[in-house]
Amino acid sequence: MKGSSLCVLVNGRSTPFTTGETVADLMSRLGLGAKGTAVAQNAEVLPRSMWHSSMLRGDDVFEVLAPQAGG
Amino acid sequence: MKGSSLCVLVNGRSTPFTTGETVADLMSRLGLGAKGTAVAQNAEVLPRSMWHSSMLRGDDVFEVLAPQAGG
Amino acid sequence: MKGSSLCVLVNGRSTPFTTGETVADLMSRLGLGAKGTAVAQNAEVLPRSMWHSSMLRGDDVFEVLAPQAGG
Amino acid sequence: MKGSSLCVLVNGRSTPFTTGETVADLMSRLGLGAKGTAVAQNAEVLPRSMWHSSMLRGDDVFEVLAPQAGG
Amino acid sequence: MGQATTDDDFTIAGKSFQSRLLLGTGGISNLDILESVIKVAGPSLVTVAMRRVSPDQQSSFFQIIERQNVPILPNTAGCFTASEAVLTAKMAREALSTDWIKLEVIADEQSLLPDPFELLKAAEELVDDGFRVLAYTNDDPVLASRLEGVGCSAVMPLGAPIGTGLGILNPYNIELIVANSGVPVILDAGIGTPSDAVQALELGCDAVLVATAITRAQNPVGMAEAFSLGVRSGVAAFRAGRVPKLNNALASSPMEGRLEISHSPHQQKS
Amino acid sequence: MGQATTDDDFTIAGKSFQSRLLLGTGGISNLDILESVIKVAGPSLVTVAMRRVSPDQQSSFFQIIERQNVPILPNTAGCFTASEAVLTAKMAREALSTDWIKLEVIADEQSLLPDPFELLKAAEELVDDGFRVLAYTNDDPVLASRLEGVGCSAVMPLGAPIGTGLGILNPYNIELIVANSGVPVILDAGIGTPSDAVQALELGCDAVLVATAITRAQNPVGMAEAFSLGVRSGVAAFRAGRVPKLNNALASSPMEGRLEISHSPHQQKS
Amino acid sequence: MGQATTDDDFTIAGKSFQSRLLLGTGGISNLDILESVIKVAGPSLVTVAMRRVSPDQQSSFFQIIERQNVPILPNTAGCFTASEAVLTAKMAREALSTDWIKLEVIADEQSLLPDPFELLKAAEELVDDGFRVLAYTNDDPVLASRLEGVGCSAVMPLGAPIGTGLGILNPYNIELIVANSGVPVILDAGIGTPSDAVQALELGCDAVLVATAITRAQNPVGMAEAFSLGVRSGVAAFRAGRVPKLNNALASSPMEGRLEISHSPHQQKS
Amino acid sequence: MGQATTDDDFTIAGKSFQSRLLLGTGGISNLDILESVIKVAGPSLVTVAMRRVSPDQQSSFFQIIERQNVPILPNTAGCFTASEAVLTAKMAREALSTDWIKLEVIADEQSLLPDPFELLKAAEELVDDGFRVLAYTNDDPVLASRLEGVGCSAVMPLGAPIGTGLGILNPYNIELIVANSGVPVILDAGIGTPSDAVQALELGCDAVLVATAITRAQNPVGMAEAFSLGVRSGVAAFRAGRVPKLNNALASSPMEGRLEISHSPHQQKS
Repeated sequence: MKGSSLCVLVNGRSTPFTTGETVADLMSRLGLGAKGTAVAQNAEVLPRSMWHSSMLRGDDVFEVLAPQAGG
Repeated sequence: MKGSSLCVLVNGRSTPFTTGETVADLMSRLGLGAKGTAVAQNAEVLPRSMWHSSMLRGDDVFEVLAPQAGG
Repeated sequence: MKGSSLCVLVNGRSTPFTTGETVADLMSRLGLGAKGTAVAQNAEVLPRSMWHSSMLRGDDVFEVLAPQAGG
Repeated sequence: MKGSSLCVLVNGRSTPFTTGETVADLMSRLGLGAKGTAVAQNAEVLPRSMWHSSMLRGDDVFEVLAPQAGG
Repeated sequence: MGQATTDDDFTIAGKSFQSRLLLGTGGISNLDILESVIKVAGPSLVTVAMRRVSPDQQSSFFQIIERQNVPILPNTAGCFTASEAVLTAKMAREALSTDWIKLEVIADEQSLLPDPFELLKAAEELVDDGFRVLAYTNDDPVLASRLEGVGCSAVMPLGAPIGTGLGILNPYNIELIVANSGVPVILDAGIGTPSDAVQALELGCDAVLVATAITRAQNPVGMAEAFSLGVRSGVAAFRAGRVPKLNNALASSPMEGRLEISHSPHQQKS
Repeated sequence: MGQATTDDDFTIAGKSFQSRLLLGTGGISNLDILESVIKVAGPSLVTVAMRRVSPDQQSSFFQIIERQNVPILPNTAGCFTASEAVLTAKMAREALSTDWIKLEVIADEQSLLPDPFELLKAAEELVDDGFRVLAYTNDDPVLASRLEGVGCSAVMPLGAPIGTGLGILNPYNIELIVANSGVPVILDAGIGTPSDAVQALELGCDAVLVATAITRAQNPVGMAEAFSLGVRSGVAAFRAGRVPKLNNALASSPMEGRLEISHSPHQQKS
Repeated sequence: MGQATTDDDFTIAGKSFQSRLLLGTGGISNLDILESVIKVAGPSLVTVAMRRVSPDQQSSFFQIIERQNVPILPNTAGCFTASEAVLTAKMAREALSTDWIKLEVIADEQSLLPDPFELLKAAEELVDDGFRVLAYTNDDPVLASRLEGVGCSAVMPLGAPIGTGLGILNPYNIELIVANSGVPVILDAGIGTPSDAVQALELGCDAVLVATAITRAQNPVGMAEAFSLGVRSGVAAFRAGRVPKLNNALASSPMEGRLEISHSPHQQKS
Repeated sequence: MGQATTDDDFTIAGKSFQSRLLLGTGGISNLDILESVIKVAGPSLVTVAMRRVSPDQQSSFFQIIERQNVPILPNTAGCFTASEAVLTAKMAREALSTDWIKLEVIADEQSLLPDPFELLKAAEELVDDGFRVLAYTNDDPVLASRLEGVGCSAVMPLGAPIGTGLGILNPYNIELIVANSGVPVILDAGIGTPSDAVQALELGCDAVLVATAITRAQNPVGMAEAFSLGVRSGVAAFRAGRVPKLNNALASSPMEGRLEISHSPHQQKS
């Protein structure tokens, strides 16, 4: 597999990524990750402290949530 | 006053009458007076038995009522 | 009639009085008449300003009312 | 073990029985078993058709139920 | 209850009636349906309004009503004053040969609520003139008592304003009226559905008057049957004496003698 | 409504019933009265509880029930766990030769409220074992839907806790259950008086189960008749389609054609 | 609403008031508590009854009331006829130097319900004599309208009979009274707990009169505070405009943007 | 009451709160208004939903919430399964550094009613994982008890479905939940107007959660104030102990000492 062909799913949308990219890179690239944001990678919470050390893998599924008015 | 100029009010409508006409004549002429009908002459009930003997007078006010669906 | 035989009714109780006694005298004698008290003589209000000039008459009926907890 | 020392529990009451006694014998002896009666042996329904062939065993627990006013 | 009765009958002004349903005829879309409704409802009385006649319309409605052999109860619907109501009542007496009148004197065309003052005045005059007055009233126990005091033969408190179908807005007042009344209490106006009528009778009312809830139902004849059954249910329920309301649950099956599950040692061994 | 019906009949698990009344037999003071109650009530089903027998008591109740020729619906009243309820159901099947069961699994002896968890578990097991399960449930629309989902033949939501006679505490939920149900909805528990039963059917329930309100009434036989009439009223009302509730009054007598009082000049001269 | 207001104030007979709470002083067990109750409640008006004095009792109650600096509203409680009420009102005016009167004419000692006929008659006489009449009335919109018609400065419909604490038995009628009234509407009688008072104001009443619910509460001073807060809540709620009642649920959290759980292929491999 | 408290405070999971109002933030039309609403309402907790972010929207809402210095209570609104709810809760913990969660697991998008089965499962998992679970539940006392049993820190029964504003449909059940609960009871959902909130507290609930009734009111800020006053009123009322409801009237003015009208002989002579 070449890096250019790899994608991850972020909040239901497919996004290509480059091999070696971390979750922190991804968040930064997408303009996400402000305070109050949480990330789940493949249905497991990924603490912000691990964003820098977590490499993206093809077909990874990310949910990026933040508080909104509700309830 | 000539008889031809005289009118009575029947259920709010002005109706001319001829001198000497009775309430019975009036009812008959107007096609009213079926069973179940009551007549008030000047706000007093006029029993059916007196229709024949009651002469119309100018400006008499008649109410002619009968039962209708209601209540 | 002697004065000693005369009575008035005060709040339903018969009270003897002396001829020449005024309503003011009566109130004073009975220990009534504090502020907030009203007097009716024979079912008519007697203003406090008239207590001094109103003579008692035999069989006068007085109601003496004041505010109480209520309502 | 002697037969005389053996007991079963019927509707919560301990009842001695003789070796070789069947459920049908037990019901008959206790005056139970009228139409509309069901038996559970050790928490399993025992159909009436098997009462004759089912031997009592020590410590068997029987529930004998019938319809009553209720519900 | 408003008055002592024997069996299923109840009595107004000395006349005995079997059905606890009085039928108002207003609001029906067609006279054939009305005929079927009356047959199915089997009311004790059928109310009619008195209105000005014109030659064409005068006969059919009255003929239908007459051939049902149900006593007719004329009303004074639409009257705003005692004098209008009294004259209407007298004309109804002349027209229908009955001295029974459902007295209705309303305060305004919007609320259609009774005017207590004109109502009481009219009631007094009509009683004095020999009428049997069944007075349509609000749910005020004091007014009901005054109406009885001037000689009304029955009081007809409303459950809710005419035609609303809101049911009995204030059951407390209806109960109070029933408790204090020496004449029959007939719940009138506001009934929307048979359960309202059943409730009225359970509260001790002697009868109910239903118009709109039947005549404007999707299926008036079917609804007439529902009310006919309902009033029989309600009066039977009142007589049979309901259970008290309890705040805590009470088992209807015995809690004793329930089975206990004890798994046998034989099974446990296996 | 829970299911399509023809005429007055309704259907549970493919079996057609005419009366919308199911009768619970608990709470009756004496068996002779019970016999009369059943005759007068004419229920579609009669529920019984399963209890430990002793030699003396075992026969009379069952004989009375049997000779009424009314289908018997055993219940699992008093069971606190799925396993107790399942065993009770199986013993009832053996005793009464019926695979119909009114499933009742309660959470505690004070409230007698259903335990949603044990109830659903028991329902699932019994359906798998071939039972026709009529599940006594609270008024939660979600639980009713789950019970239908596991194959119950009917859901029996409560109006109020057993034996309270408080009526239908939450009509909103009952309407929601009816709207979403593909199986018959039978209102069970809480009914205190016939108007409650009529209301249940007007809300679209297919039937009602009544025990305490009849058996503990001052006159149980009279009350049985009241309920029998009431359920007929309620189902007829539901079919006939009630009038809408309106916020404003609507005259039932025409406002046109009312008389007008005009005193004549002749009178005024005098 | 009964009348146009600015800010939190409302106006009776041209006089502006801030608190929506009127306090009745009856039922209190001891006068020290009453003093604290008045301080905490902060009412716009305090009602007093007029009763026969004897030498010992005459002073303390009045002194306490006077030193609160709250306007006193005498009532005619316990009067059964117009003439009793009129004389009582005149004596109150003499005693307290106020032409304001809460007019109460009751029909009987059991129900304590207003007598519409004597009430209206007394109202008319007192208005003619220069009084500011605040009329205690039942919940009949027609009577309320007549009282306004003869010049009453406010109408005071009951929620339920005096002292029952049953709340507002017929909110429909109270709404109708409010909708039609050109003078302030003050809910009087029947209030049992602060939520009843809040409801009255939400229905559009201008104020509430509370006596028993405070004076006979377990802790009258604490309850006075609860009502004081409650009326502020109610008037704020009325002004802020409540949400409509909906029959169907409406999400308060957005249904869009919810997470979706998709387990990754990596996990599935393991 | 759900739990012992001192003064006005109440305690959830060992943390003390002063205001009995919890605020839901959904339904607000604009964030400036939200800020004012929070200031005026003074809630103990403010709920937020967790939703997928996009670059543009992510900051403003959270910033506003954060600068209010009110503890945030994230919810799992919109989750249909335990696993969705558990993951949402964990992400909320990560995002907001709180282990408090308002657990919401609904059965379907129409009714928004809780799913008892998934709810209990999620509650158990989250409690095991160290969360403080405040569980949104229906009004079934049994389910409330089970939720407490698995370690929930509070139960949040609904008054009526979310967003309906129908108030407390079944006060009986709420009272039963309160009577049996060892953890705080917070009425959630269905509240339409402050009198509903006052009633909840009078029934013994420890607090209420309000969203729609404030955020969608005609004037949200004004309504926030109304609720803020209302909850203070309600808790004070509960503590002060309301008067009992009586079926018969009870005079609040003394019936003794009333005046008697006796016309004097002097007048009669004239």
